[in-house]
Amino acid sequence: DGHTVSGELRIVSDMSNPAPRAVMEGLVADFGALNPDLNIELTIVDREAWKTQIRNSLTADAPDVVNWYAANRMGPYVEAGLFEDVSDMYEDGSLPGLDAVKGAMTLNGAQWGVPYTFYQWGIYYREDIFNELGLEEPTTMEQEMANCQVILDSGRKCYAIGTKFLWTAGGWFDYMNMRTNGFDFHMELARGEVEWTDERVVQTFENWAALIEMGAFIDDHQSYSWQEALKFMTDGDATAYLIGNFAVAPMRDAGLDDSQIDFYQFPTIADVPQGEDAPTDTFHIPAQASNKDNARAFLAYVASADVQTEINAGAALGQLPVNANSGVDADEFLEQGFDMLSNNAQGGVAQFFDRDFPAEMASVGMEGLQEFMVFPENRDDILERLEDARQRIYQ
Amino acid sequence: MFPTPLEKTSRQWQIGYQVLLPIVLIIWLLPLIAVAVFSIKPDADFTNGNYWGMPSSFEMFTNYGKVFFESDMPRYLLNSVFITVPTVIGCIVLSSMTGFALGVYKFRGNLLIFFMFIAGNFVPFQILMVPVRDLTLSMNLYDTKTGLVLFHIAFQTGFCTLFMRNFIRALPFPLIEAARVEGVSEWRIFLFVVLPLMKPALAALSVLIFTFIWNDYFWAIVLTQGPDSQPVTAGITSFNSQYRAAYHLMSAGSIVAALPPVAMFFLMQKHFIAGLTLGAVK
Amino acid sequence: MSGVTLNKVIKKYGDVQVIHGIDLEIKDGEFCVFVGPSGCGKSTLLRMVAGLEETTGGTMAIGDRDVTTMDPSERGVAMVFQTYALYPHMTVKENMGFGLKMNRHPKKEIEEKVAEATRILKLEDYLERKPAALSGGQRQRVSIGRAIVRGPEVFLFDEPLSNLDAELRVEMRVEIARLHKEIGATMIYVTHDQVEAMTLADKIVVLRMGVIEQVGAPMDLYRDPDNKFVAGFIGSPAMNFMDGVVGDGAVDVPALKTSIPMKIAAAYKGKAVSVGLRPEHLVIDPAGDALRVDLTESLGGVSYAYLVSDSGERIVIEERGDERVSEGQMVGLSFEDKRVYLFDAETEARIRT
Amino acid sequence: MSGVTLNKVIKKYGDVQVIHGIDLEIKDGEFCVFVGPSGCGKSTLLRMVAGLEETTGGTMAIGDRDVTTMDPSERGVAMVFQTYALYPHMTVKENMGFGLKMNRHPKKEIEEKVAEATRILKLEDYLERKPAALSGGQRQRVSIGRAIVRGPEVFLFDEPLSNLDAELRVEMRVEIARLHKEIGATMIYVTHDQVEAMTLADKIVVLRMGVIEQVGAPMDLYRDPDNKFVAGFIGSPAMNFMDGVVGDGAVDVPALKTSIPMKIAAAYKGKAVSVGLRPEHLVIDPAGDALRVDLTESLGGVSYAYLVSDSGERIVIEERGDERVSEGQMVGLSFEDKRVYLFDAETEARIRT
Amino acid sequence: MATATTQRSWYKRNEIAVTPWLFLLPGIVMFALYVIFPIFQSFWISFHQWDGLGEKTWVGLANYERLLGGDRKFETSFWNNLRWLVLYLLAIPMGLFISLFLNQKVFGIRLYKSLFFFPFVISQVVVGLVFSWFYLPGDLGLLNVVIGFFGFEPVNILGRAESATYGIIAAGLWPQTAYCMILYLTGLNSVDPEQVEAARLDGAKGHRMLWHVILPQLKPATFIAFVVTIIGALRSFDFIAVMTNGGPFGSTRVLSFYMFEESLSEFGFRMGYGAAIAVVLFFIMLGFITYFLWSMYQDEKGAR
Ligand SMILES: Nc1ncnc2c1ncn2[C@@H]1O[C@H](COP(=O)(O)OP(=O)(O)OP(=O)(O)O)[C@@H](O)[C@H]1O
Ligand SMILES: Nc1ncnc2c1ncn2[C@@H]1O[C@H](COP(=O)(O)OP(=O)(O)OP(=O)(O)O)[C@@H](O)[C@H]1O
Ligand SMILES: [Mg+2]
Ligand SMILES: [Mg+2]
Repeated sequence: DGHTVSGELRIVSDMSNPAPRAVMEGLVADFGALNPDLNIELTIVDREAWKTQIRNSLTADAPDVVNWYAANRMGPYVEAGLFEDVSDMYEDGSLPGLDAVKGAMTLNGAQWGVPYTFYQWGIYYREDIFNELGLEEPTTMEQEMANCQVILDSGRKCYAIGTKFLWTAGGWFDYMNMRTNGFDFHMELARGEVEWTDERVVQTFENWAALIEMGAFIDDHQSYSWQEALKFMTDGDATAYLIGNFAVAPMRDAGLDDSQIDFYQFPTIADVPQGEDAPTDTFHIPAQASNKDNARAFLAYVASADVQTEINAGAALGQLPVNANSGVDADEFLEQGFDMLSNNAQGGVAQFFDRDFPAEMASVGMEGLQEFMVFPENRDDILERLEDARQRIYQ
Repeated sequence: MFPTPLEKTSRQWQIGYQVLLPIVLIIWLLPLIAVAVFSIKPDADFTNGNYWGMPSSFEMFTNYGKVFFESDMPRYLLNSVFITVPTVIGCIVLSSMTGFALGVYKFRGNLLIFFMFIAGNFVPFQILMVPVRDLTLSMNLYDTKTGLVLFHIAFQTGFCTLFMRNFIRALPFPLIEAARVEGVSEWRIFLFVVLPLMKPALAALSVLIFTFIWNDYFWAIVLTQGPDSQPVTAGITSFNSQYRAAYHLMSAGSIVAALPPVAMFFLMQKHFIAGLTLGAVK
Repeated sequence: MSGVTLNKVIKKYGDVQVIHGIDLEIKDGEFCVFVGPSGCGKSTLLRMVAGLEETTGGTMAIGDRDVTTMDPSERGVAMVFQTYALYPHMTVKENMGFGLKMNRHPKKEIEEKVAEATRILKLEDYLERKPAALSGGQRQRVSIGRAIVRGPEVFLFDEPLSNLDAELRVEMRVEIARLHKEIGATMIYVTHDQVEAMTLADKIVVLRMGVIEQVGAPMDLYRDPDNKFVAGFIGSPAMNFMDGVVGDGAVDVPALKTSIPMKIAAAYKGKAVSVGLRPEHLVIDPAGDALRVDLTESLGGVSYAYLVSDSGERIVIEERGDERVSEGQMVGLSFEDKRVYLFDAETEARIRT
Repeated sequence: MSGVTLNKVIKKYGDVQVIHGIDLEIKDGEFCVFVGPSGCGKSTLLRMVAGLEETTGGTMAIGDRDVTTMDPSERGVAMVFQTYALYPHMTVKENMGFGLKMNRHPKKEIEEKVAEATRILKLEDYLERKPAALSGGQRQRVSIGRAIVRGPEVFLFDEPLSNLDAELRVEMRVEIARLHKEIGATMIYVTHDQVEAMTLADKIVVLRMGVIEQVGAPMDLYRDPDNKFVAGFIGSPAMNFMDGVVGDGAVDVPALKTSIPMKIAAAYKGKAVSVGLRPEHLVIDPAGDALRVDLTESLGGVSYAYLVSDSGERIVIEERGDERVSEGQMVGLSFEDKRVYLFDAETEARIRT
Repeated sequence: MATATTQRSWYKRNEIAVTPWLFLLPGIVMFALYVIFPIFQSFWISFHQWDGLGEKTWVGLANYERLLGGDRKFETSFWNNLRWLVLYLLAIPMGLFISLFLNQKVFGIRLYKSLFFFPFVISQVVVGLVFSWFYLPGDLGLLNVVIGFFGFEPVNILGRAESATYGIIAAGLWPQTAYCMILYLTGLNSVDPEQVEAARLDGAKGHRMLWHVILPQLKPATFIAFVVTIIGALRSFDFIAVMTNGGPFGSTRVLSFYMFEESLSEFGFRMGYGAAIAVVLFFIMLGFITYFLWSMYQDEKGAR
């Protein structure tokens, strides 16, 4: 873009899984090629570890660009004044095509970063096994459960999941709750406006318990990370996986081709406006960064339509671009996802359990959810605990 | 000697013992052996469910090559070296001085200061975590190897002082008196009489501290982040999330991370064990 | 010029007083030996002279200099320790030269002095060895060499031979005597070995519980002890003591069923005394029957007989020659009257006649 | 009934043989002492009797029982160690009763036996103390008590007194002698202390390099040694040896500038011999001039003079009485001819005349 | 000559009194800065509410009230800590047992001893990883393969709340046992051989010899083993972080881990509350520290 920048640029990225890592490294290489005088230092840290490290990183010897997540999850750092206000970029037109996602980046009336990708959640399944058993993609929970029974009878499990790091259980809860009580109710719960012991929440858990009790989920999921649990799907021991689109790349890596995997939207339960999870990942400039101009240039570059198209392509991140002017790659999952989010999420788009709920609530909550998935009979006890936490945290 | 020396026992037990020994060893090291075998297996063995059988092919070079050339492990290893070596030197210097002061001189408060070092060494270090992290931040040393080194030196000084002081105590005191009668100044007594005699203690302590610091994980994640300054113990966790479920690579990585202290142990075994038993405590 | 003078010297550890005001004059070139039972304060006194222990009270001079508060290194003393205290990481040569080197003497001077000491002690062959490669006697010799090199006015020895075995001890004892003759410096020597004290000393200082009991030349102490303690302490086997009562111009000794004619001041008449007789001055009188032979021990040329009186008092005698008593036999004793020592039973002081 | 009989006993450590076929008969109730230079195999032999070392060859009997391959605890022996080997965590009482307790004797019996041993050794006041709170002599007494309690047929002692200081050593020596008299058991005792060997033993066994040099009663060894080694080993100070040549009915001793008339088998004529004379049998002849007095040491009742001959041979003499030679003086020696021992210079065997 | 004393410099005159303090200075400064002060700072922080960034808010004892007034995570952690303390002590008899087994002089025994000691040298992180693979559920984990060989059903040690903590403790026992083993091996080396012989003459054999004669002599080794094991048990952070991250359902938390979680983890940064946990842990440890110092003091009194 016409003018280049020079000097230093230090980036800390959490894109540590193999595919994202390659994308990030490519991104830096390309940006560096455009700005030959710029000295870019890229550090990639473990994605899980980054969640605990970002706070330190922002306060001590802050880099110029960091990765994080949209929505509530930005809260603590915005409140603490650790993120740079980048509203100017949205105003001065250096971020064309981002108007639609501006909302997810807004807190306290200002914008605090730029998104670079988002991705749909939904049920990824083994198309070949469905065909073998003569199953169709279900649209309602009744169908889903009927399918599941057939699968179970064939000696397989319905769903792979790995809850060792807890958050995958949050995905199931998001969907069960949004399908049972609707998007708005889910958000009320996230904002602490509803008691966890509320009848409606209990209903969500009951619906979920039905699946658990029929043995739909793989055993010992509390011992696996989501990656480790993928093995059950690739081995054919489980037929489906409620997960984000980022899982497609490792599935392909594990040797499944597109004729073996497919995707459908989470089935309906009650007649409520459906919401979808579509977490947005972002770039931010720490308030204490020393090369903010260079950082702004990088943010603008990352958000630009072409770059968005490129990095979200099926061969790269395999996710959805945030820029309205970008093209969605001709990938069956991206196309289906894009279509689902554009046309079939009447209720609204949620970020994800751990991004919509405040940090401490999310932490207590996900631990409860994990326990529930193993011991559904502990439901009341768990809910009481969550309610206690809610009362303390939101006060 | 107890139990009864083998040569004085029955023939059957002698043979039985010789047979039993390797068997027990293998059982004892089973988890490690498994990991070693993992680390030379090909990827395919894991996808095919051949977890515990013989490796279908030996992929030592591929696996370890990946660790060394396609990951941050070499950087982490190097960090560990740059953290461990200065710490060992610092600890030795500080504690041979404190140990000398506490071991040789009688003065009011001697025992009190000595006990302070010991007590400090035994506190659950979690209680130090937040203040030390703040201190490090405020000195602009957060996420630097220096910050980690300084803390390690300070904390290990407690243990090292205990060790050195007890060692110096056991030296024959007339040596120091002889030097005093000869008109040698206290500094020179330290440098020329005591320090040379402490060589075994220095060696033992170096090896011991090397292992402790190399294996430290807690402080590494409290005071550092990222491959710029984190040591290999922390590095291995991020290496593992990079290769999640790729057991052959994780195993190779773990073995690489564990190797230096193990090598140290085998080379300096005598000193290491002397250190453990002399200094008595971690 | 470099005698040692102690003047009312006192030492306290906290509240415990271990040296109770000692006055002592050691002449230049004298060989002075401190003896006394364990814990009597020999080492403490020596270490105070060395400056390794502070002096609580009194003063101390070496030659003309008051050294009471001086540092050890300034006193012009050298000390030889019981455990040798050689620096194990240095060679014999380095050990001997260390003090001079630390005090920045020129290399040449060090070399010369070490060579001189080496010659005196015949250590030429061991100069490059470490102490670990030396025998006990050689080590002790090196530690003496280290003292010599400093050319001190006063040598201090704290039981230097007690870590050696019997044979070596004899050898080193002779060596130290020779050394003293050769360099003629003042020497203070602590021991609890009878033989060392008797053979080495010009002057023996007998200490008990931080107090001097007697000072004198070895044979003077042997022949003319001031009190029962010294009499019993010097001489081996120890002097026999028997209860006695002063009678008319004689002392009755019930144990011997005899009475020893003696001129004693009238004031003592009727008083209880302790009668001392050395084993080597007693001769068996086969005709007597006062004592029963309880046990005999023959060492070849000499044998000891342990006798018991009717009243249960035990007496040791030394026998030479080929005729010896046998156990169970009843015997009497004969001795020259001039060999008898008398001590006040209460104060233990010698009653000179 | 409980003598000890060794029959061609051999001990090898790997390829190194340290005991070379020993035959020995120790009678019931006898006190037998093993002496010999360090490393000669005394301890090894004793420990073989105890069963603590295996016997490589030969057999060993206690009383009538062949014990060669028996366990230590079955042999009916008890051992007293140099380092006492008391169990530091048990009281004196527990230490003494431990062996019986291990062999499941009834409590009452243990109590009685401990009480008996306590009485014999006068340990009543220390029964509840731990070893750390005892003096060296008391510890040794406890360890003897522990042996007594077991009522063994044979007591074994391995240098039991060498960790004690001189005074205590004498005291404990007498104690052991008394004990032997009182309980009358067979005892085997290892020492390298002359005095202990001479005074305690009924029978002394002199060992050298794993071989018996001579066996006999103490005074027999002193008076009638079989060879130069035994002659030099028994007696203190050691026998003087001078070179001599057998002449006509006499032996020429150049060092003494004299010739000793003697009846010797003709076969020896012209042969080199070693002439032995004990220090206590030599008397100064002030008229002579064969020897120079190099050094004298006076210990009170006795003094030693170290003489040197023209040819450099050194001779020690013992002087009694009040007249003593002084250093530097030239003297001669006189002695009774019957006090002279002759040894073959080559084989070192005694030449009896 | 008499004036010589007064001419000496102040330092020279007071050399022996001053030198120790000069030697101690750097060590004490470092130690005070990084260890002693922080302990008090933690006490201070525990009376506040603080997110580690902004201002601290004084809340008095509120953190402690919440902690001790029914915080279920705290209760779990506390009981787990007790489990660690008690079960970790098993390392001592196990170490003793192995050391007795290895205390022989046969060919290659030195190598055997060092191989047995191996686990202690390896970082706890690696040991944790190795064991979490060892425990993998289904037929993935070696443990299940082995017990399957004996006909048992596969178990999921780390996945069950009832067994996870024990699984981690077992992993921890592995290196700790090795440690105790070495301590006992050196202890056995210094057992007075004459005492053993005396006992043999006294007819003590086997376990009776062990109990009555050997063990009492191993008391110093046992004491050290006890101290290091207790400290190890209370510091058990690495294993938990690596093996279960506190799960499943928070059942493997211990105080040190909980403290870290509250203070510095992803959803944490409640420094005050974390500090309060650390203070409680400190007080538990204080008991042991006091005991240790006390027994050291007893030793010191006897020494010079
Ligand atoms: N540092 C000290 N503190 C307190 N008392 C001490 C100290 N050093 C020595 N003593 C006491 O002073 C007394 C004299 O001790 P010293 O060592 O001089 O005796 P000694 O005559 O050398 O005995 P030994 O022959 O056993 O060496 C003893 O009673 C001893 O207990
Ligand atoms: N375990 C062993 N292995 C090899 N050689 C040994 C062993 N024990 C003893 N010896 C050798 O056996 C010989 C006799 O040893 P022993 O201990 O019986 O001597 P000793 O007469 O008791 O000597 P000391 O008077 O020094 O105690 C010595 O040469 C010694 O080196
Ligand atoms: Mg002394
Ligand atoms: Mg021996």
